[in-house]
Amino acid sequence: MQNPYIPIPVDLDKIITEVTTKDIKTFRFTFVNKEDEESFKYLPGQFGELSIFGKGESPIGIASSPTQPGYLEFTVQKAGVVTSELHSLEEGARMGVRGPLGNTWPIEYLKGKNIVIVGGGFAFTTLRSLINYMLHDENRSSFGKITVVYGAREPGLLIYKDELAAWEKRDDIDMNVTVDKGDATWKGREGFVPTVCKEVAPSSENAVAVICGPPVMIRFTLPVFFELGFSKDNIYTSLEMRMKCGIGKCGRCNVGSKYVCKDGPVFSLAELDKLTKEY
Amino acid sequence: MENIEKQVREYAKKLLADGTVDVVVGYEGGTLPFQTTPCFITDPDDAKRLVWNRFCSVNLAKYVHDIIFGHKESQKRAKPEDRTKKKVGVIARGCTTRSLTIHLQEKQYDRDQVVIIGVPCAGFVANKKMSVAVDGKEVIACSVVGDSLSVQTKDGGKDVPLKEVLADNCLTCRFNNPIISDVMIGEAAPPMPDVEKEYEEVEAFEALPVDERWAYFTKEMGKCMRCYACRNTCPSCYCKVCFIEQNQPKWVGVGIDETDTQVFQFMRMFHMVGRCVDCGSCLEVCPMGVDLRKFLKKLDKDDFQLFDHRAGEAMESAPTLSVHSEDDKEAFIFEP
Amino acid sequence: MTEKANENWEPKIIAFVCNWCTYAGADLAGISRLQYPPNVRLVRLPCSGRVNPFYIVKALQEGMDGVLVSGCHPGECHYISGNLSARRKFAMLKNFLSYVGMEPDRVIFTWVSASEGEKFSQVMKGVTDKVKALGPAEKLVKKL
Amino acid sequence: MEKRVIKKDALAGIIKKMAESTLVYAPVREEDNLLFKVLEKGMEPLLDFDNAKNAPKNFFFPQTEVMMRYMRTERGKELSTGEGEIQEAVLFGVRPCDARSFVLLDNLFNDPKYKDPYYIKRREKTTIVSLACVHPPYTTCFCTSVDGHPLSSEGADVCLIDLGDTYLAECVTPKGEDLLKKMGDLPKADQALEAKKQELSDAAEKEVNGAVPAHAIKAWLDENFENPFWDTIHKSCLACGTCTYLCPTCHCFDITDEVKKEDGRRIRSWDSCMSWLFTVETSGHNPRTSQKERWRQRAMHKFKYFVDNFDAIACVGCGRCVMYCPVNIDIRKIVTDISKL
Repeated sequence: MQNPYIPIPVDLDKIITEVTTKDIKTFRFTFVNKEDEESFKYLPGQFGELSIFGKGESPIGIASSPTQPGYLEFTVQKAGVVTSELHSLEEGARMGVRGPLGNTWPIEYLKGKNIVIVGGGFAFTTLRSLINYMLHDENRSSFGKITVVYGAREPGLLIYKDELAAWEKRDDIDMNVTVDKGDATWKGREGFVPTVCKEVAPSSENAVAVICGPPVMIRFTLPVFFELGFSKDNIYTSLEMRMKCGIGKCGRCNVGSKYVCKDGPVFSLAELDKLTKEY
Repeated sequence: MENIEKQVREYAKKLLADGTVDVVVGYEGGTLPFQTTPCFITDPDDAKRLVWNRFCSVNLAKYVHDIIFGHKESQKRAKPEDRTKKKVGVIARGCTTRSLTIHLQEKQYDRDQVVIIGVPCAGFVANKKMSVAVDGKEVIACSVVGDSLSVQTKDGGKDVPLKEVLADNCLTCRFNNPIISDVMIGEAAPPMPDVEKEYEEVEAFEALPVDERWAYFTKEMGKCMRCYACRNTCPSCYCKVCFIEQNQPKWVGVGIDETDTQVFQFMRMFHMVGRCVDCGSCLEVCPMGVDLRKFLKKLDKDDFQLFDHRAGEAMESAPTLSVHSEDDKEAFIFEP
Repeated sequence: MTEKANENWEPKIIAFVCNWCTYAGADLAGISRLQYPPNVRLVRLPCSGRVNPFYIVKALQEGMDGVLVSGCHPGECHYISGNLSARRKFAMLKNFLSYVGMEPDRVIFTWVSASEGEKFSQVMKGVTDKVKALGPAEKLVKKL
Repeated sequence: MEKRVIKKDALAGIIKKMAESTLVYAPVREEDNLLFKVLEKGMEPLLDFDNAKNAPKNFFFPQTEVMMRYMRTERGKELSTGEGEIQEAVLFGVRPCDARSFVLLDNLFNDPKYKDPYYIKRREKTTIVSLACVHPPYTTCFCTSVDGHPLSSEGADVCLIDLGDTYLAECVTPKGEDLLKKMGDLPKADQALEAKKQELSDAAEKEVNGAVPAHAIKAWLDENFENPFWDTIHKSCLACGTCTYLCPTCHCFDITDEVKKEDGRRIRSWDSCMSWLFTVETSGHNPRTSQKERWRQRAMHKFKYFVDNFDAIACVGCGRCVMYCPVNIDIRKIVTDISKL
């Protein structure tokens, strides 16, 4: 019997500092055993439990895309015991990861549709995975128009800057990067995410919106999308809860009868409406 | 006692009706024959639910603190000028008033936020002792008749002298009448029988060889299942985040490792220096029957013998560890 | 127990010392080239009043064979009365620890001033001897 | 399945003999507590008892359990061992309500997608001998209200029924049959005993005191996540873990790491939804802000969420939470009150 609690050994291959405050970094892991790499089959939207022996585990969304084989990336903010320890590690350190856990962005459902991606701040990680997945040569033709609205408080807090720049250059994705307040070097858009969404006004025709960000952003963005004609079935988001086991046993991350770790974290608004408001 | 119950109800009703307090914390009958359960009366007409009898065990001061702090928390987002204070009425025996005194000394809330309905106390029936008296059988019915407790089990009835089933802390209680109160219901209760024997148990334990003491401590703490009922019912344990729950740094493991439990219990008890009023709540709520009093009483004894202080004995008597004196005894200091 | 049988066993002792008196006293002992056993590891804190009783209990749980707390003599505290409140705490703690069955000499309190280099080395000797006589700590020690 | 007869005075001997070669977990008296414990040499198994204070779930799902151990290596900390070897064992003296709890817990720990190896391995290696309640032990028993029965053999491998001077031993599973064979050459039960059992069964069912409308409240729970009723039950709650730790079906746990020098271990320990820490996130946000939400979670989990997920109520009616709640919060009363809304 396979033990779902035992982490897969990985090596910390590369650390990328994402923001000027230095408390968000992207960690790239490579698998110690080749067979683990093959069996770790995931899709955008899923998460893994990063495991540091002696400190514990922390559930983090997978930021890399399955179209980027050979490694896994997680973008992590320094916050608690495990993430602080992770931030103090150096390249080459060995640790563990459990996963892939949870459900995925509804890839099959998204196929053939126009996609609107809305991200705020540091919650852009699994959205980045999704974008890279859709932009991959083999997949791009399966999806229609891709519109991205991504915002952060200030330019220094935008993550994946190199990738954002590369996507800007492409003509098969409509990028709208915004900051609440720019600085001397910022030449891009200024304004809050909901406002920018209103300006960009993506058509709801055959479209699905995928939204991930801080609760305030989501609260103000949703009305914009309703106005644009998006139905609750066509808006997806991802929930966060305190988790331990990641496989629906330890009993703490339930919202109603659903466990966020096992039945989520991705839910459509229609599904969320059926759940209790306890998150 | 019935008379006291009647007066308590009347007074509580009056306090609620004229708006002096928002809520009265008292006891009401439970679903089990030997249990009462804390209740929170807000409607004057519900005051008739209040009871006062030998089964009122849990120290209600804990709830006074909880209610006031819960309310404070809910006011955080309100404008300063819109904030209101919660006023709580509480049925309080001697030990409850000692706990309230500690809260007041430690500036947890203002004196005008609590209306103390003082009641005389002749001790409550300890569940554990009652259970032992009937050999662990389920108690189907019980009542106090004169000086004895009449207990019914499946195997029949039994009369047990009250003295045998009253909580140990009650038998040696020095403060069975309220220390402070806004109104005193009924006549002051006579002193409890074993006041002068209050440290006998501790002295006997002190006389044991060190390894026997350790063996007893280990055995008792081995029963603990870390449910934290003792901590949660204790009026003096009101920290918002207890050391058990801190994780940066993490003081104690969460499992039932023998030493983790010992460290948890030891440190929780040590936090009771000069603050344990010997109300017996922690013993009463412990589902596993850990003998905590054996240890807590030692703190009480040392506190009295070294610093001439008894927890919550009077508003003017400052908590032991919040004050100091140049001439505190220091026989324990090592001089090479 | 296997450790106890070992004649070469040396106790591990942790000392929480105050910055202003005992730590300076240790410095003086060092400068004066006074000899004392190397079993004691010093942890410098601002004041003996800063010593949370938890540090002591936790050190015992982590397997220290002895714990020493040392600060300024009463009346000489840099913070006026830090050591006086410490004294009350420790009086209760020491009694309570031994009441639950801990060997009284596992946890030792003393005062050493900045000028008492000689006393510092004697305290170190005294504490090491006392703990050595008790043997390795077993009570309260967490085993994984 | 097989039915045999065991002489009453022989049973204790049989169990003691069994304990010499296998691990036997049975109720024993420890000072004033009656607890499930490993039967050690010289310990007398109890045959005439009400029920143990702790639930036997302990045995498959211990309060604290080592999940894995690790060591410091040059690369950092690496896994050294997984879970340890599990011994063959017999769990003796389980009441039918508690035996049923294993059937409920199997739903969760033996879920087809993620299996819990710690629980399952112990479960597979253990034979459960239950002791039917010919007389339901407590007035707080309500097994019949939650699909149980005082003489039910559900969840057991062997079910013993006290017929006066003998026990009727019913094999429920092949595992139980094997165990019974090991007990020696026991006479087969005849028809008369069968009839007597039926008689006792009917009588015992009537003896179960309370009827709790546990099934009737599901529809209300489905609709009333927000309801003033939830404000009425939690106020006296101490937020201790007594009800959840003594409950045979509560399964929530916490995973923590412990380190000492070079070695470390990852353990899982019971956790309780009654604690504020249970759901608080690193950011400080807590979806369940007060005891009200925590109590709602407990009631909902037992009578709605578990029903939604596994089509069974997560309560076996043992009455432990009723008897041992320090402030007498009574789940029977809560359920009854809800049914009247």
